[in-house]
Amino acid sequence: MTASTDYTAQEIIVVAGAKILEDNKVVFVGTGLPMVASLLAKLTHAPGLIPVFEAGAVGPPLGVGLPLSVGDSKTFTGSSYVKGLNAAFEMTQRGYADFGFIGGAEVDMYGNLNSTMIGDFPDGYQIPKVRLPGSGGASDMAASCERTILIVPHDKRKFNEKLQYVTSPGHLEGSPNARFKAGLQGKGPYRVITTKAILDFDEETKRMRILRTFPGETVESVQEATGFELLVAPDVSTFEPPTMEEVRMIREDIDPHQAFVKRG
Amino acid sequence: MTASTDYTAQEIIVVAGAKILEDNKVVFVGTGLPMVASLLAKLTHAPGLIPVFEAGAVGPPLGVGLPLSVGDSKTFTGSSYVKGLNAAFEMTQRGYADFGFIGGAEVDMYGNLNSTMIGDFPDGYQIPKVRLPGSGGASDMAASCERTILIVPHDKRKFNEKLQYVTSPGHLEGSPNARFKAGLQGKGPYRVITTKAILDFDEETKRMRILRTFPGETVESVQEATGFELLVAPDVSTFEPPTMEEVRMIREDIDPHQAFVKRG
Amino acid sequence: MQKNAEMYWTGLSPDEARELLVKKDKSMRDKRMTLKEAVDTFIRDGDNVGIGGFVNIRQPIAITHEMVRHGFRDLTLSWQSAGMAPDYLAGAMMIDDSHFSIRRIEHAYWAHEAYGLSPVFRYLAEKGLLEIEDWSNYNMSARFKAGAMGLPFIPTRGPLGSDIVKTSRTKVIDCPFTNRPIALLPASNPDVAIIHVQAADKYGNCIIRGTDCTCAEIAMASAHTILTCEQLVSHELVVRNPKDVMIPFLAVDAVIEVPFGAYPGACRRHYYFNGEHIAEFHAAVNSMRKDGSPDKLKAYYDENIFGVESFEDFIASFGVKRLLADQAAESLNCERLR
Amino acid sequence: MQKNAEMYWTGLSPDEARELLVKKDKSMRDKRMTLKEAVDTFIRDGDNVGIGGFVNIRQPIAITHEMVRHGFRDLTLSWQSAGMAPDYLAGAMMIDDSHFSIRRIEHAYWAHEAYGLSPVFRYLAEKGLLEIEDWSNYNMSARFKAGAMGLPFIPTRGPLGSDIVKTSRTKVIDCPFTNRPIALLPASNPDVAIIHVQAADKYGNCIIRGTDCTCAEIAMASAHTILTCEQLVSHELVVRNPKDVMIPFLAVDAVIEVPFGAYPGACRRHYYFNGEHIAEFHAAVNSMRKDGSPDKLKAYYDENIFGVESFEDFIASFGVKRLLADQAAESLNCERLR
Repeated sequence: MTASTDYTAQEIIVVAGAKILEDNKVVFVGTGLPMVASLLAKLTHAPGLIPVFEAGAVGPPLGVGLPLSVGDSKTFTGSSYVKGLNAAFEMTQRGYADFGFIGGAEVDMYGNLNSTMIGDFPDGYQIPKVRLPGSGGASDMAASCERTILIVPHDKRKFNEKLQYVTSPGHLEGSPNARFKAGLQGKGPYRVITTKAILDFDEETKRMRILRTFPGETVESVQEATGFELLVAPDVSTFEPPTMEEVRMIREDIDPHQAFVKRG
Repeated sequence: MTASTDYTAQEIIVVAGAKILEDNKVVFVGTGLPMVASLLAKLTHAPGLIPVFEAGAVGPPLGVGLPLSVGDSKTFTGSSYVKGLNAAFEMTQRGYADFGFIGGAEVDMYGNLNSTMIGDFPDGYQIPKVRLPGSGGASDMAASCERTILIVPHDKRKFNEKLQYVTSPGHLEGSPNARFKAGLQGKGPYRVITTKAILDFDEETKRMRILRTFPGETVESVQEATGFELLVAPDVSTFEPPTMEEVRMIREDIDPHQAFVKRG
Repeated sequence: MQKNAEMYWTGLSPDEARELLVKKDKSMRDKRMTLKEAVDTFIRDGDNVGIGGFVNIRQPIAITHEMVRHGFRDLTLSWQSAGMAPDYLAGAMMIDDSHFSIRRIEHAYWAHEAYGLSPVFRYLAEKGLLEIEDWSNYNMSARFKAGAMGLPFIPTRGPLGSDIVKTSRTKVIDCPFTNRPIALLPASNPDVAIIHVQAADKYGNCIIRGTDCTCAEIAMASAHTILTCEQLVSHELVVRNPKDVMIPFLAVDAVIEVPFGAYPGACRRHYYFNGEHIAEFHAAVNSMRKDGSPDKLKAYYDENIFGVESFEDFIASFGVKRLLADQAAESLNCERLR
Repeated sequence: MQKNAEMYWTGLSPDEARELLVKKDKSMRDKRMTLKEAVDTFIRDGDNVGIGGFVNIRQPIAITHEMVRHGFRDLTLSWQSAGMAPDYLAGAMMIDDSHFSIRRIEHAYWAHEAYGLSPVFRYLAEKGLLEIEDWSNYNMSARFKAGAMGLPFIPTRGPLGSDIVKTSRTKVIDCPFTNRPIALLPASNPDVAIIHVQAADKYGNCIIRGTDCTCAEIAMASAHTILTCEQLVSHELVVRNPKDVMIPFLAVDAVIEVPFGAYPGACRRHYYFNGEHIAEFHAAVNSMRKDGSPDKLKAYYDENIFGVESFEDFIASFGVKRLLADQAAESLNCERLR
């Protein structure tokens, strides 16, 4: 497979996200890049992947193309089961979702995410500096999917020691068994995909750890762009660049109108 | 309308039950005689009656005949809405059922009902003298329908000071606001239809009260067949016997196979 | 009796139920097998078995016959309202409790509506041979729903004010929002669900006609689900309208096409009740209730369950005319072109 | 902010909601009326309005236009995820808060997925003009469900471990069955639900295509429901398969046939998104965000909402070609013979 030489940051995120997904597993798909990644996975190594969309669709083949919304008509056609939001989240709370795929504007070293507000919390909660869309289903996915995959663009202001608002719980404050004690389900954050690297979490301390760096990045450059100290996995390697075929599929087959993967 | 001269005890119960039901109201219909009474009401003075069956059917026209079960295929055809048991009871808990129609093997002066066991309670709960079918939906209807109509064959052993088991709560121990304080919804028991009379409940004391006697019965004969002291409404009158047409409808149109209204 | 009011999990605890589901293979794969294979594979002695349908509507009768042939010990049975399914299981206990035994039931109603009381229930309960936990229909439905939602409990109004509170594991709390009492019911997560439906694909996606009863909740609450269907059809046909699918393949482990699988009970679009046969079975039970002799009941089981190769033989014994008549009766309930 | 964490009912309390439903005329009667009549009759200043659909799927856009024409003060708006419906309502507040004002929102997400953030939400929130209670999608859906079930609260896992617990009326208790923490969410019982669906009969029984979103729960939780539909059809057609009915007539108060009632959002089987128009509206909002001048936004409202007789005129303004194109785009999503 020939490596692409003109892939974008979003495209490598999509490819990395797709590769983390395993065939025949259930993935609860958040809106945006996770939809593109899930479709790429389904069209490549994971044809038996079972996507679940929070508006209700379970297991659609996605043969009619990339949805523009997790409630899109395209998620419905050919699905094995569709009710509404309650049913989708009830299934997740029951344990049906092996993976949850969520994004955020800010992440801390334990994989807690903020997609609610930038500003002074709690005093400025009602008058934020920047008002973000809000949790959507992210907080529920974080609470109940078995493992979560986080997507956050790599930037010192987004990788913070302390979040301004915790929308979606990760490993909380990292203490042993913290999620279970808090009443949460599932093992919590599993991977973080950024514009620079793929990270995981140390088994013991639950702290974020560099697992693979993207082409052109080093452990140092990734740490440099991070607002807290990262751990480093023993065998950090470079994530291979997307292949030309993967990039072609994203650009031509999956997201030709650049609904989520912008080229410009 | 010519009065029938050969109606049975079950037939007068059915007619009395039908007459209590009001047009355009929602009635949550228990199995057995309530089904016959609801169908008679719908075919006579209450064409707009909206029956709800606990297995899930809401508002069936019942044009395909008398159901033999509250989950019967006949409850489904032409219904306005059908899910399952949870949905039907959730609607009831929400306040959609104006009337609930329930029976029991034993009733006390506050309209509490037993349909669970005859025997020594609590010690003999696991080895009852007579094991009855159990609550079914009666306990839920009693807890959440706005008003309940009770059907109990009149017999001293069935009208007891103290129930052996409270399956379906009525006015509890009769204290003011007792139902509300217990977390229950609705106004509780509204009418009791027996083989001898129609009874209601005193506004103040919540005690059972003779409202109308069936033909051939008197206040005395009804009290005689009751294991506790009944109150007597100020203007007790005799309930008119079923008409020949009502009896014909029950026998020929509604329950020709004597599924619930036995003749023999 | 006191025991009932204490808390313990009679099937899976919520955390166990979650753990089993997390570890489960959820792939969309061919799950067709024989009834015997399904019962052998997914039911164990001591299991809590959740029973689908409602009274004699869409009860999983064929599965109960296979369970009786197999033999199980110390089962817990859970349902809201049931008729012939527990009758068949518990009748087997009446004739030989070393081959088949039920330790406990959690239910709202065990009888037959128009077809009378259950003489099986009366026999076993009045001799104290079953541990009983009474609930209401909504209570049991909501308990399965809580299990299907991954919750440890669900709040309800019923059974407030009733003795069900005393004889069950209900906990009554003061609502932290209104300060009025509210009941909390523990979730039910059975080890295995047994469910009969009208149509399914080989993956387990299925269509239920008429009332859904509590079937989806029971299946999704349980660790495993055995599903029989009147008609096994293509995946494409089942998902033509995905909203017709009432239980997704994810919640199903075994799919078996069994025409008349709820007979002598009724199944919408397929057949109406055979009340005579229900009465015939009850007559055999009542004969034992009367004089203690299991002969007639044993004869019923030998002829209809132990003495047949499969459920198909049981159904065939009714003869074509009787089955056609029960199909015709149902077709009056839901007239449509075929 | 502290206020948020204290308990109070922002719509109806559970007991008020029950009382209103008990007193309501539940008969199956003709509920057709004009949008104007429906909005005049069922919405009042200060009401808590529950909004159906999900982001820009099946949002009740025609109803929001009519609400804007009417003018309301001090509304509370409740939804899980929404786009153009609150955008239109809140945009009216941006240009003239004496004509239209929103006091409070209870929501999980206000943005447009592929069509970006909501500049309306950013404008009002970042100026502190709205009282906000953040929840998650499941939280809001479950709160409506609790309201629809006649319960004061419902337990969930999310929002445990998040700051949603601190900024909302969630109460965390130790589960009396497992001793682990569990969240209790107060029910939401709005005063009025606004819902758009594909098909309905004149009584309000309706069929929803594609995801049900949380529409049935919102309708059944609310004291009143205004329902618009793409297609008004006979009762017989709607109940041909009663299980297709997603909201029963009992929960509906007004039925209005409004083709393109969710446009420029999407509606399964009818039309796909008009993303360009969403962007055009947002450009007008952003112009005010940038320089404070409401001129462009006012022009948008004057042209599309205040200056038209009815929603039909707004739709007609798109022209036949554009509407046919959006219908054609949707027909690719669900190919079928017409």
